[in-house]
Amino acid sequence: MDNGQLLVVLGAVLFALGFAGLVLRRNVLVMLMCMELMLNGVTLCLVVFAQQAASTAATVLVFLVFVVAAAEIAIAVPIVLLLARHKHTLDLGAYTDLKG
Amino acid sequence: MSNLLTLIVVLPLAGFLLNGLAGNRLGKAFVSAVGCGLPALSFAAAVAAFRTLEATGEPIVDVVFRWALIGDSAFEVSFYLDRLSAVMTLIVTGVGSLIHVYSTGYMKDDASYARYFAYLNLFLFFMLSLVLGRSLLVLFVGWEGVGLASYLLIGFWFEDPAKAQAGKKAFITNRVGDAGFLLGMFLIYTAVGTLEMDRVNAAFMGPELPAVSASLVGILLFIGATGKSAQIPLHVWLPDAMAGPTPVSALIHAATMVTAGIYLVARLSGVYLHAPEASEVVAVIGILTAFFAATIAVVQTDIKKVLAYSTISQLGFMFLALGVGAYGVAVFHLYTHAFFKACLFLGAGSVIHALGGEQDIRRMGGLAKRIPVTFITFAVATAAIAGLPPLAGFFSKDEILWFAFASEAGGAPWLWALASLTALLTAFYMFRLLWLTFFGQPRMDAETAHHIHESPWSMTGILVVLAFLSTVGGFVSIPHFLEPMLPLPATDEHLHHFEVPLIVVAVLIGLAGLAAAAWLYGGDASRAARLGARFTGLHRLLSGKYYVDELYEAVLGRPLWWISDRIFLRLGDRALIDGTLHGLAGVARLGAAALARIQTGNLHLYVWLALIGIFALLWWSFGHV
Amino acid sequence: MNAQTILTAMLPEHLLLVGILLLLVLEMASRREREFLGVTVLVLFAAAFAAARLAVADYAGVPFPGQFSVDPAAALGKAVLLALSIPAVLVARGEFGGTRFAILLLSSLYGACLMLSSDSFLTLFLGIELMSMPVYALVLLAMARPESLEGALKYLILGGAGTATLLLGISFVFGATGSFALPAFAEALDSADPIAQAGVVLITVAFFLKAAVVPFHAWAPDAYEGATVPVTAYMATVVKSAVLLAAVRLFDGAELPEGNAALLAALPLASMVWGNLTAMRQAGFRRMIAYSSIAHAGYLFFAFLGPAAGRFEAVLFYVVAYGLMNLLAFVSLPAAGRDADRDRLDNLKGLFRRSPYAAILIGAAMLSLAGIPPFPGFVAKFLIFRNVIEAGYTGWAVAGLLGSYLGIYFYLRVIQFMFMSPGAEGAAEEPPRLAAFAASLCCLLPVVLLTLFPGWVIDRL
Amino acid sequence: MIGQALLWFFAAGALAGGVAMLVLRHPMHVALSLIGTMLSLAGIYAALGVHVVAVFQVLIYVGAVMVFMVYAIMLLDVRDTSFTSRYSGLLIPGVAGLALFIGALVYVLRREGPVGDIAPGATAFRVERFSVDFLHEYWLHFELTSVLLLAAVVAAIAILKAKRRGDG
Amino acid sequence: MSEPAMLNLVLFLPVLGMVMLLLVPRDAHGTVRGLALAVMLLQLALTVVLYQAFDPQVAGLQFETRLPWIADWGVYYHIGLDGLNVLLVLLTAFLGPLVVAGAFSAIDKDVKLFYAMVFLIQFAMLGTFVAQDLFLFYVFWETMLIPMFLIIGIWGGERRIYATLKFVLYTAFGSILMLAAVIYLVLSLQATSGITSFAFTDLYGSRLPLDIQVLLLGAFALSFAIKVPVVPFHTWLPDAHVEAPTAGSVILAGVLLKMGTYGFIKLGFPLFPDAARALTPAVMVLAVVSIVYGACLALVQDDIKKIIAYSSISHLGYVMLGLASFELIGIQGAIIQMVSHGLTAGGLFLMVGMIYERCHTRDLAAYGGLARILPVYSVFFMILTLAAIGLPTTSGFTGEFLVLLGAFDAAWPQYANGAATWPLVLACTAVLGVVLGALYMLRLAQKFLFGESRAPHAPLTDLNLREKLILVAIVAAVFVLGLFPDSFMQKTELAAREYQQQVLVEPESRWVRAAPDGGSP
Repeated sequence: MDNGQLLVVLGAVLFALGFAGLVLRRNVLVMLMCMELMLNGVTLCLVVFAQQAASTAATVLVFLVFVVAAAEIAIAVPIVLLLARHKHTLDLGAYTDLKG
Repeated sequence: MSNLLTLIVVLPLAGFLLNGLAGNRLGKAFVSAVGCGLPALSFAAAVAAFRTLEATGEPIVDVVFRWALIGDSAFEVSFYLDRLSAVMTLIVTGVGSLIHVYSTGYMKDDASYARYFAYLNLFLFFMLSLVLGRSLLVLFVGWEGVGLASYLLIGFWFEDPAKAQAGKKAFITNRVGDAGFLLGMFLIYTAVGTLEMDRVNAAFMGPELPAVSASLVGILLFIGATGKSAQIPLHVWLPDAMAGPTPVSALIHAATMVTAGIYLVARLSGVYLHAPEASEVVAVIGILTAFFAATIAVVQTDIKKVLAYSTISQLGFMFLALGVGAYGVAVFHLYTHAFFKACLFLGAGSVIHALGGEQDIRRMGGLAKRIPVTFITFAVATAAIAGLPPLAGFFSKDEILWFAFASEAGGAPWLWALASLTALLTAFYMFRLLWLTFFGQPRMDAETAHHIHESPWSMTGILVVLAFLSTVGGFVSIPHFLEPMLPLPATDEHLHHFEVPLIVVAVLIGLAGLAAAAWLYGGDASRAARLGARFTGLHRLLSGKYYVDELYEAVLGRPLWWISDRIFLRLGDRALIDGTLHGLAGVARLGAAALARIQTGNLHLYVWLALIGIFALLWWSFGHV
Repeated sequence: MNAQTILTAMLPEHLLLVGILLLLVLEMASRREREFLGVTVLVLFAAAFAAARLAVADYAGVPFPGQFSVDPAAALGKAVLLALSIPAVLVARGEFGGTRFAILLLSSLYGACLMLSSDSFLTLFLGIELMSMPVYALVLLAMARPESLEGALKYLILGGAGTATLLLGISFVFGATGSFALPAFAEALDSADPIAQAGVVLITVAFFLKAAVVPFHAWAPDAYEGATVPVTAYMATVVKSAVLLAAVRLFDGAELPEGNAALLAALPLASMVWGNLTAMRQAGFRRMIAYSSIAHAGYLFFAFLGPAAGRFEAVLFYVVAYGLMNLLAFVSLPAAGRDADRDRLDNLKGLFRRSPYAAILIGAAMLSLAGIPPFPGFVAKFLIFRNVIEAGYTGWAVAGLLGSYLGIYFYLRVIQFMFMSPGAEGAAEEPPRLAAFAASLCCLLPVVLLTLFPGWVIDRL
Repeated sequence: MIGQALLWFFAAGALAGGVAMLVLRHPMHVALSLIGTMLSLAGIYAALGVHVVAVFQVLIYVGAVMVFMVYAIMLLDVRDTSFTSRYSGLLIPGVAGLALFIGALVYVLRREGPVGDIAPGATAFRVERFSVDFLHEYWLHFELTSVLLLAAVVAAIAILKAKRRGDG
Repeated sequence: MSEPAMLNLVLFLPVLGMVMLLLVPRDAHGTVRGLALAVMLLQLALTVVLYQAFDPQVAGLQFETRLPWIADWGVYYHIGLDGLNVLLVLLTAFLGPLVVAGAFSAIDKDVKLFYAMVFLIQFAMLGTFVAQDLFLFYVFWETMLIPMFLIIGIWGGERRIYATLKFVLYTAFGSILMLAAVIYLVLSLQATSGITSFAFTDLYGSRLPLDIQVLLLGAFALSFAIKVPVVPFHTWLPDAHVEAPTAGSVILAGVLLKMGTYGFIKLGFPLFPDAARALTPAVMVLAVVSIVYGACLALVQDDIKKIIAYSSISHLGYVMLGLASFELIGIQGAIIQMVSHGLTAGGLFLMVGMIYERCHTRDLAAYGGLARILPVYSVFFMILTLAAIGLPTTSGFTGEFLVLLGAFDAAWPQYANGAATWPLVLACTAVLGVVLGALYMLRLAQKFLFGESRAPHAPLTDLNLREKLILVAIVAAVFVLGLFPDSFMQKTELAAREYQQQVLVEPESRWVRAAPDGGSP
């Protein structure tokens, strides 16, 4: 298994880990970080492919991903703050008022 | 005038409409005028039509309108008068008018006077369209119509559930017969392509027969006849039909309607001539009915019930005649029977009237001197039905016996023997009736006895007329008159020397019956009681009418109800069909609950679902690359 | 790429941008939160008109080759989206940050428009993000209820996961085909390369997730319930429509290979059943609509089974009919003291006695959503299933129709509440607000048009 | 060779960080391990010679995002159930799902894909080219990102204002 | 006014009525009722004129209108009168005023909405009858559900919600499958002959392979059979009838049920002749089963409305039998029977409604001897009962007689030449159904009119003028149809024969014989 594939697999695995983190971890902040992890995995894949195709576009996309990630956090964290103030906990398991 | 026949039919209808719509407002005088006048008019018209018929000798056809034209098959409403229908028409209108008049007296005090006459006229209308109808369709219209009229009149006093019940029973039983009738009609239509009876006869008489078994047609139609004419197995309704006013019993359930079956068979003689099996069935059913009805009549205690069973029995005689091919004779007996049976019923009515509604002959007796006119007329009619010469019944019954014995179209000694035995029974129970009613000690309570009075002239007059007719009626040889269209069957040459002895036997039979009744019921009728005690089982069986009603109830009524209620309603509709539907709905509801339970509000689960979803899709897509 | 093209081709987007800036100024300048309405509606009208104008003029321009292009279809789609958002704005109350609400709405619409004319995954990705990110915030604008927060969070996290999935898919497709142009997707759809296939699957999943298809739907009910009526309306109609139209552009021209058909049939079918069943036992209007929208996402994705030529027509017509009817229902909802009460189905009981016309409008909307003639919903459904059968997937079509049958009950249930139940006690008789009336009007007129002359409309798609 | 070794090293580090994120209890530790992952990724990028990305990675992620996160964590470091029991109720299904998912992805990628070998340090392109292209071909996206960020800012403001109303 | 325009006017008059109702204030009940009645009467008048103008000698459509509606798909707004629908249109228009007038006193809640809904359903029903385009037909067909749903659901009895939902869900299920079949059919026409059209005339005589035809006919037939209703798809009917307000029952029994049979004769069988011939045994069996089953169930009911409801099942069984006999007489009889049942059942439901307004119960046990208390009422009731039994001189007889004759006529030859015995058996069973009919109807009359007089609410007032007029109209129609059916049947003759040809003779159609491997598009 050569480097390219190795790294792509690594990226995919990181993505999967992040995804799983959303399922496994209770703490909302941790979940947010897991989302970041997913994005990182994706960027790794992108970069590798970009290297291999030697195209700028991929790199641009990576750049966009960074921006988007930043924006998402910028929105997400305040929400979490508010939630924490209302519920006095970061445990996602507590946020189950909407159901059925 | 061309549409004389239409006039005959329509006049009573007009009476029905007038009385039905305006009767209550216009008062009894008007009602009686209309109710009796119009039938009388149509009798006159009938006579006129008869005259023209005799003059021209050609059947009169009167096309009224086309009921339906489908493809190339036309259904017309048209009337047809030949000698046969002429005889019937005269009987119906004549006797009908008489009974109308009688009713004015009998029903004088009834609240629903107008309704009564309306129904009666309605009956006449349907009966006439039955008799005069050219096509089976019109005949069927009348056929069901008289059924309706009889239904309404039997249940005339409908507050009494029993009476209404009797009406319903009559209607339903007739319906059963009608089903057979319909099938026969359809069969004729498919085979011959027309329903007009003269054409049908012609087709069957014609060179090549229609491609259908005449016997099947015959039997199917005969099923209808058994319904209308109260033959085994559909005879059960007629005794109950006595619930109606007595004149109705006289008109509908003795003189006219019940003879519709005989008319039907005679009218379609063309078919039956080629249907030996059917004819045999008719004969056998006829004689059996005659016999069993007579046996039942022997033990009845209700004056009208006795007469009812005797009617059934007499109708049986007529069918016997039809069965052995003596159509004219059957009509002959029909004709005489119309007179004396009407007379008997009306007489009975007069008795009941005199006794203030009492019908049980065990509480009568000794009325001979109190109501002489009724007595005499009743006696005459009794003698007539018993077949004592020279009264009307003698001639017709004698001819029936002769043909039952000698006809080459199915006559047989055993038929004669059984018929004679029945004749004996007839004579016996009729005289028994006469004795118990008019002779011996009065058995009614003093109160009733005190009020006994002879009926008004409007009733007695009619009785006299009918008595007279049943005396002389026999001298009009209907068979000979009908010979041209209803030829009598050939008789076996070798048997001709039996003719005279048979007549003698017949007379003796009549007298024997008289003697037996006189001997048994003379004095205090103690002998009869002893006899009854000797044969209790038999007695119970007879007075139980062979338990046919109970049998039907057990075999048909209850199972039908049970199946409808348990199988169809509870099992089929509720359990199976609706059950399934509700089950499906329940499943949906459960599914909804289950799915909604997945929506726990826990984000972890949501993400997990997504994770699994992605994996599943990926995995699936590998399968399809 | 001369300025001329850029100006004309992107006119709707530019107008939206102008609107955003105006509102920013407003936000800074004034304290009162009411003026936003006029400006927003004006901008939306302008943008919608511009888009429609482009569509009618059969304008086609390529301001940014390989990234962004405008063709009549795209313009028409934009026009529809912008027009659909107008009623949603009209019923928006000032009770939550009016101006900010408007800005977010406009920027979300900006993203939607971007999706519709994107030529490369880059643009598409940005469009999707730009469309959904403001909605996360919009959901919790009604902070009167803490549930809104929860809904927003759920939406955000699942949406984020969706974005990541989309990106992974994009990167796989890129890896397989070496290009970010949208046609690469169609290419990957046919290629036997597992990576390409995986990319296709992942991208599809992302679209499923944004359109709330089972099993990626779970965010929808909570988010819809958490949001306020106008926002729910916006999500249920505009966002979903934008995603579907973008999907059409994504699949553009690509006939589904036999194998992949089930990919787009199985899960949509599942979501029809799932959504319709679950909707039966909802007590809240928004939540019920959420489930119904899940089911409708199913119908919409069925359109992709059909021949490529008919997809756009089918989806667009469906989106119009469905969106209009949803909005009609939302704008006719009786007002109530608290936004939460307004949501309760019990609040609809005996509505006919209180305000008959609202009841009749909602009833019509329900019947149309149920796909019962003569309402446009039926024609839309007919069109979709016709295409499916035409493509030879009769079995799927029958299954789908049966799935849609499951839905009839709960729509009728709403009507039953409004017409056949005794009125809810203490339900206030209040005069309809002008804006709401205007909103219902600008839903009603097109609905009538669609009902009476569907043919006329279809000709123009 | 050195590069190869570095590549392996960083890859291992990234993976370790990723795994650590799922197992560590304290959010702060999670954050640190995430930072570790990011840095090692940046290392990989650098090793691959995509310095631009490496720089962005360090600046935007580690420099901005993670700092923000760490702030948040420190701001509301509530020791609650999510701290005492770190895993959700879906531990087993989650892990199973993870395994399956990874399995599927690896199954995809282990096939002879289009991904050719790439030597560490291979110079795909340098900053100049990137910037040139970015500003020539992709300035649309440049603009769009600005709109995006604007929207994000407004959203954040809106949320905070909404909070005020929610409290009041 | 040109006649096509007139047909359109008749069709859209109810819509006009609805619009006018909008202008009337909500609680001006008198005005609303007057307006409704006026519109209905006007419609009846126009329809009679149309009927007179309908030329029995002309085969095919008359007063035809054909305008593009959804041109892309070949959908047209295409309406017209032909022999099959002309009588039913007349019937619908005839019952309209009676329904409206009958509801004057019964409906006092949401009067405006009620009459609007009556108008709407009138519109939908007429539309279904006159539509000549499959799409249009389907639209009208489904539109009928909505007003009926509301009529039963708003003004019905205690279990109205259950009943109305049952009704709608039952019917909708059939229609869903029919929709699939419609699409498939049209597309296969497109595939085999390149024509995209929903016109009946184009779609008639499909030549798809038999198995596909059977499936498609099955889908259509299910939907129709539910409407008819044919056993075992009938359980919605009793509930719907019992819970519906009088007007609802009258519309339901009078016209709505005819939709099913009309669907069979106008669409089901002619569209798929091969399948029709193949499935005839099944259809006849179901028909006879319905006759007997319905009769038996009517026999054991104690709710007057239920008795009449089940009797409807039985009577429509005769219609199905006639249609499936493919004998001219049987077909004609079936058409007459449809109208006749509309009159008798409608009339009986009206009468039940009248007594219900007075006594507020439909329990048979609560009544007796009404003939003494309400003589006039009883006379009318008796007449309608007898008409339902099919007594000669009433419309019921005309229908039943011809149907049975037709069935027998079709069956006998097969039996005679030894081809098949079952048709004869079925025909005979159907004839026996006549007896059952008498059984349950007379039981009803028995308990209801005769016996010692008792009623929940003494003293009762007999019929008032309005009610008398309504009933006189119905009874008159019953007798006219019973005594002089000829003119009516002349109008339908050609169409009936055409239908017969379509099914029995290899059709002249636009269809290219599809490939044996299946005409799947």
